[in-house]
Amino acid sequence: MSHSEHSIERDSLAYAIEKHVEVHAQKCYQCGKCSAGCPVAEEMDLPPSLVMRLLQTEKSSNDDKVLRSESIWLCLTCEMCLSRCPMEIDIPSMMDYLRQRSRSEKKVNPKMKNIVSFHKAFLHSIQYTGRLFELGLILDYKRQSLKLTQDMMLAPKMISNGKLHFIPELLKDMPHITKIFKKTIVEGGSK
Amino acid sequence: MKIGVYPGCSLTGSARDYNESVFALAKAFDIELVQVPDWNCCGATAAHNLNRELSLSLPARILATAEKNGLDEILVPCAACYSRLIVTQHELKKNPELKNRINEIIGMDYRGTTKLINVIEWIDASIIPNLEGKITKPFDYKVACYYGCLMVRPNKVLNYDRAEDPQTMDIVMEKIGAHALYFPFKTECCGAGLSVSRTDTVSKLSGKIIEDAVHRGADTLIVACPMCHSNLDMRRPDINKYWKSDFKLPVMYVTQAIGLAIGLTPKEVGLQRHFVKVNIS
Amino acid sequence: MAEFEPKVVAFVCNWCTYAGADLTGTSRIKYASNVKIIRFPCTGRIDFMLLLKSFANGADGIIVSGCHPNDCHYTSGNFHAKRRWIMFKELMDFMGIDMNRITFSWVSAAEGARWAEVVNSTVDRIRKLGPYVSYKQMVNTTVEEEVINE
Amino acid sequence: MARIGVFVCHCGENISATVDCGKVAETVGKLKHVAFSTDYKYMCSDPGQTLIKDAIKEHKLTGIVVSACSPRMHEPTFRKAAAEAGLNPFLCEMANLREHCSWVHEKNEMTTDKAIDLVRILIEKVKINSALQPIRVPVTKTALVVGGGIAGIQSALDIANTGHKVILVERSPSIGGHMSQLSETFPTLDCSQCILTPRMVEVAQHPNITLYTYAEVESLDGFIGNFTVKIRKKAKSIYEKDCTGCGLCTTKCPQKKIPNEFEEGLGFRPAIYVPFPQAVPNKPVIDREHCTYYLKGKCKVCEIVCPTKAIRFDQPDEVIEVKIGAIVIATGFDIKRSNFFPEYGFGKYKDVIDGLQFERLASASGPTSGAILRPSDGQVPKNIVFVACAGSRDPAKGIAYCSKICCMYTAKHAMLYKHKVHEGKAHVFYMDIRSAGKNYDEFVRRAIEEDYVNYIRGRVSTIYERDGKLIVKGVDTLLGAQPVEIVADMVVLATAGVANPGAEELAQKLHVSYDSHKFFAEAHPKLKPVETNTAGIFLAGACQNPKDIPDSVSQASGAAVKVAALFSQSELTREPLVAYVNRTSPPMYSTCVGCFLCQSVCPYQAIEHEDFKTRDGKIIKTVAKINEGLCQGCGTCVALCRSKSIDLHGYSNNQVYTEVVALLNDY
Amino acid sequence: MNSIVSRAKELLENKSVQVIVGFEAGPTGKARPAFVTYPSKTDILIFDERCVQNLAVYLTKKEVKQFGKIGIVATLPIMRSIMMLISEQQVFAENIEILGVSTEGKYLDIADIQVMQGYIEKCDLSNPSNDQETLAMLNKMSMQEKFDYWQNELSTCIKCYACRQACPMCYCTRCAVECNQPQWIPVQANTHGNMEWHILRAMHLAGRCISCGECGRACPVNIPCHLLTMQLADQAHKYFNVYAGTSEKMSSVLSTYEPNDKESFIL
Repeated sequence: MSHSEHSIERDSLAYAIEKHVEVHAQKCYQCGKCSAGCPVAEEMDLPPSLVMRLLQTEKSSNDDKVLRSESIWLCLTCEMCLSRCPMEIDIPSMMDYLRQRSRSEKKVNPKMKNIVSFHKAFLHSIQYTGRLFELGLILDYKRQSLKLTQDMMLAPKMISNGKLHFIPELLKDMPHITKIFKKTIVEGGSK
Repeated sequence: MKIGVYPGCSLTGSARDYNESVFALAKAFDIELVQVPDWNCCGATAAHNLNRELSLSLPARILATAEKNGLDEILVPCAACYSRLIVTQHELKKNPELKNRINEIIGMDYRGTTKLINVIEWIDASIIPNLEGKITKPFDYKVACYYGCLMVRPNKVLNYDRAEDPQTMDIVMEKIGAHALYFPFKTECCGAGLSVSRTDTVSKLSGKIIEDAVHRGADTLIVACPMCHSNLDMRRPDINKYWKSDFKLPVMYVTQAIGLAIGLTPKEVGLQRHFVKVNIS
Repeated sequence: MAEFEPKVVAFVCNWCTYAGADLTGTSRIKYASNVKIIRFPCTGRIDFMLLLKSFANGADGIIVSGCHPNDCHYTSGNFHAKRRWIMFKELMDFMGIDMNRITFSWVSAAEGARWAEVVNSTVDRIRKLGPYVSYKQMVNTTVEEEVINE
Repeated sequence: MARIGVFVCHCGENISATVDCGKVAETVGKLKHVAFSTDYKYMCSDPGQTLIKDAIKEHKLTGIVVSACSPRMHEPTFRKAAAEAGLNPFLCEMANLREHCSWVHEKNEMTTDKAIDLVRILIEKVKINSALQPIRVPVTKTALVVGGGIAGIQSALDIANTGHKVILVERSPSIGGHMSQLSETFPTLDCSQCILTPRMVEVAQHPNITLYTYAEVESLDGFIGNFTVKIRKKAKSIYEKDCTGCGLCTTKCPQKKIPNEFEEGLGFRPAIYVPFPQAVPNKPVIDREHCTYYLKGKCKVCEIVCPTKAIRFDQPDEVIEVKIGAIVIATGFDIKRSNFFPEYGFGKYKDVIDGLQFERLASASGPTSGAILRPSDGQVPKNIVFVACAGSRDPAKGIAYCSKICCMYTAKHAMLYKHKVHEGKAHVFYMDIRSAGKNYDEFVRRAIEEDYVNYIRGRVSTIYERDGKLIVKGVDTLLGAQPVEIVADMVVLATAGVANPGAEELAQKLHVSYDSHKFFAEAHPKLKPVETNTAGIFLAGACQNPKDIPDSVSQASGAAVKVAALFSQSELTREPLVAYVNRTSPPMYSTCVGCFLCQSVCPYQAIEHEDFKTRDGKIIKTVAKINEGLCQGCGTCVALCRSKSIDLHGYSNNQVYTEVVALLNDY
Repeated sequence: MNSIVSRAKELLENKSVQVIVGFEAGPTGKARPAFVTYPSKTDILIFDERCVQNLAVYLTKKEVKQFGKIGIVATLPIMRSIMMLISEQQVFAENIEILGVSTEGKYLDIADIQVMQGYIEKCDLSNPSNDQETLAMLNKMSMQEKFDYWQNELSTCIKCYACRQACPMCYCTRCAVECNQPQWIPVQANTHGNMEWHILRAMHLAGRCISCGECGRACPVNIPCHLLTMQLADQAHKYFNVYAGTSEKMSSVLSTYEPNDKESFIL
């Protein structure tokens, strides 16, 4: 049970984060160690400590800023922030949640669509073959992201080095995987 | 000696070299690796980015299958898969209700009894103690051991080596005759999660790692993760383009280095599959 | 019939309220003589059963008083007492026992005038409420039951 | 059979003006068990007291109720009178007819009736009072001061100057503590040793102070005024009376490469050594862990060169036992050291140092004679980074508190650096600047405005080494969390101030409480900051929490006054109004069931576990037990105890219950 | 269900515990407590909706403790009772193995006390919903109505102390009612004395009651005495934001305090 139940804005993003992934935004005292160590902080529109600060305000305009940010998609989940955070705030788990929220509220930053496309293509691949079919993934991603020429240089060499299959390996019990996807993604409604 | 193994998707595709070296090493040390039957993908970054339950269900199916087939211990050479599997074990142990929910999704009885070991743990336990007399060509090179993110973080869950300046891989390399360099980029991220979708970012991050290793005079980078390997090796043209340089530093799997040291041929450990030529034999 | 004179017991701590009541005296501030004080070392020592026993023995009202929070001579006795009273009050409310008949207060050693106020307002209130008939009836029926049983 | 006497006082007219004292005396005189009842003008006067004493003797009274003023006023008077007449003083109770009755009510029948009730309540109570013996304690007027840093020195001198004996015990070979290591002190930048050394010498020469250096407290027994302490005087391997402190041995010792503790590892010392030139006493000790003779069985160079033959290789440790009356704990603090910060490479990179190491570098008497030089290559650092809050305010590293002194000493360090390396650049990574204190904030502003120290608000994520430089990866949170990378020559970490190693063990030996960080705990955070929860033991300085010099000295003087006040009397008397846990016959031993919720309400840690065991040592039952020396008698445990196994002398369950019944029922 | 049996068997077989406290089907079709000491007998263990008793009461009983280490089938209220007993030093975590059962009646793999704590924290710890309704109804009554209600209910109490015997938190070897100096509670069963007893009991459980309702079920004359302790459990949460039995380290509501505890009735 959260100790802040009494005073936190119920419809704030910070409240939702606390409820779903048990990350307490007010714990952050803005030392910035996460931003200092984050490998992609320079590329982010909102470095992690700034995301924390925006959440602390519990203002819907700031929550919106976070959900529409590029940062949440640039986060690599490398866990450097968590491993060095003096308050042990689980920023990576929070980022997972923010990404899911950003998608369900249709607030994904347009510039980040291809990152989402890649993740979706990845899951597609597993959904239909049970394992990652790398060639299929690349083709599917290109179709979704319209980045038709990217990695064209890579594929031939991968094939010649024996690193790319042409035919996906199928699981014997594919219905099982289908069922798992049905129960999580389809019924969970976050597709 | 018999032990379970979960190769994961990469090892059957873009990281076949890693797979070959793991199996070659196992064979050389009389270890039978038994694959988890009909294993599926662990879901990797994509799953936990998009759907939490899916990100736990996929690994849970693998683990439940292992349990059903009596595999008490499984080696997971891919650091990314290892991380997903062990995080799943941790989450489900912590929360029995979630465990019930996941069991319902996968329709199996996952109990969480399988012991997961990463490749370094495996080498430590099964290879190093039997190394005596086996080394025919000491690996006399200056190496920069690159652990990446997933071998050491989250430290509290993995409980393996220390989060800052880990040492286990360095010690293994020293055992086969290498000189492990001081290397501060050991646990910096290579950018794996954005490998395909943000090539520029990856080139920048991976480039930093290579640049520092080169600067410190390394003959090769040593890795234990196919994600790291593909970024540092396959993405080399992008990296060189981004950095306006021509880094030729090879990137080897720890298993390949040990393989060479005990006299396996470069081909037996899959070195010919690398993008960046390995001038080490 | 004479006017109803409430019987009120006061349970007070030695260091604050007892001393505060002494100051009321030294300051010659007058208050109703219905209240009689029983001295305790600390409000933490006051057993909730004593409040029940007061009603059972015919009290119409009760005052419980001690040091203000953070001023306890023993650092924390009044904090423990506060929690005990919160729970006790909720239980009494739930069982229909009249909590308007109990005054809980903090009166410091410097608050002589305040003690007189606390006493007077309590006595006035109890006077308006009248004798605690329903509780007394319960106790009396009990006595009767016993007489019959014997 | 109780025989109670009641004495109603008129207090001149203070009571009798509104209360009919005669009627009160007469009415209660008729009550059961009241053997004697009277009223009198002034009970507290000599004749009044004589009246009481005579009545006690004449009527063989078993208890008395003096009905007069507030017990807070005259209870001691009448209890003393009772005692003089041979009646246990705790069989005397007072009814407060003045403050609680005559002064606050009008003259009428109700007021007199109330007076009668007030007396009746106490008659009923006193009937069941028990005869209690006051707890009397003589006071040994010698104080023990543990720790010879600035706080211990100040306390010892202050106590000694009031004319009382002091034993000062210091663990290391010299007094002086951390203050003797410091270069200059904020906010005045005066030389630390210059102001400290005279005090150290004064301690050594004071006739009332016995100084034991290289000594530790072994154990403590007893209670306030009556402690017995065992002190282990570690073998110095020197016969001090013969040693002249010439120092010849220290120059000839072949062991020269032992890291010097005083120099924080930045210099070396021999195995026979004086920690620093101004040490008190200025006589060497042999460090047996490093001495060649103790390690290999031969050498004895020091013995050969000693002109007075003062070396004693076979000297044993000596344990002495001393009786003392009060203790001042002044064991000081420590700072976090190597391996605490793997991400900062601390302990691995030679040029990442801590604050005390920087003090030694900046000190004129230090290893570099006051020049700021890199430990790795002796070069002058051109670019230096100071990291504040290195470990402080960092719950992940187990330290949630602010170390209080770092903001100030970091500003001082940056200033000292700029004063010595004019062309150098100094950066400070900080989270907040906490500079509350006289002339403190002005000092920090000076560093920024006049010495151009670059303050950056943000923490450092990591430090790594490349080409002999230290790459500091930090952030500027005031620029929207922009990453900042500084290529530095040297990094100084203001590591967290922590409790001294061994503080916990010492606290346990002395039976005082300590907090979760092993700092000693004060009895009350505001009103008893110098006292511990154990009577007779006081705190001074940074053993309580990190403190700067002015705070340490103030508290040390405060503690000294507490000791002096205690020593101003020859005997302490304590009222025996303490709690107790009942005991019954085996196999029950007590009705206490051992839930120990009482332990959690007790503010004085007075509740202990008592195990009842079988002959072969198996525990049958564990129950609560009250330590009478610590219990202050608040009775919170009594009211909490569900099985009614705890009771309180003077306010027992039976007594208070009886009072309620007496008050509400007619007579 | 099978998991309870297999886990129980496993624990007894590898001698991790000496006795399993669980449920078995009784001859009349009701569930009753079972004390299984042989692996072969674990088949009698059941768990279904009939199994509502708070088995934790046996953990402090000499007769059960003498077996050695105990495995116990634990639903949420039982887990919370265990937490309370550990925090009050009546049971030691190392002497106990938990065979968890979720609120849906499913087996829960509880590896240790920390896991149990994690589970408890995630559960709804408020009073059972039917009791909540009754409480709400009573709370709506006027003071006199409440007084009459309880006077009426308590007049039937025969002071058999079944409520006390059934409660895992009432483990005192001597109860306050047995104390006669002073005689806090009259010996006889009469309305006023009965009321004093039930107030005493409720206050002694204030902040310690884990809302299992066992006292009410145990009462032979059907006094809803569990409502008294449940009301206080509710209030303890309202005022102090704590539920009893959520941590092995917690001290009960009445033995701790926060300087900023809020109330509105103290002048």
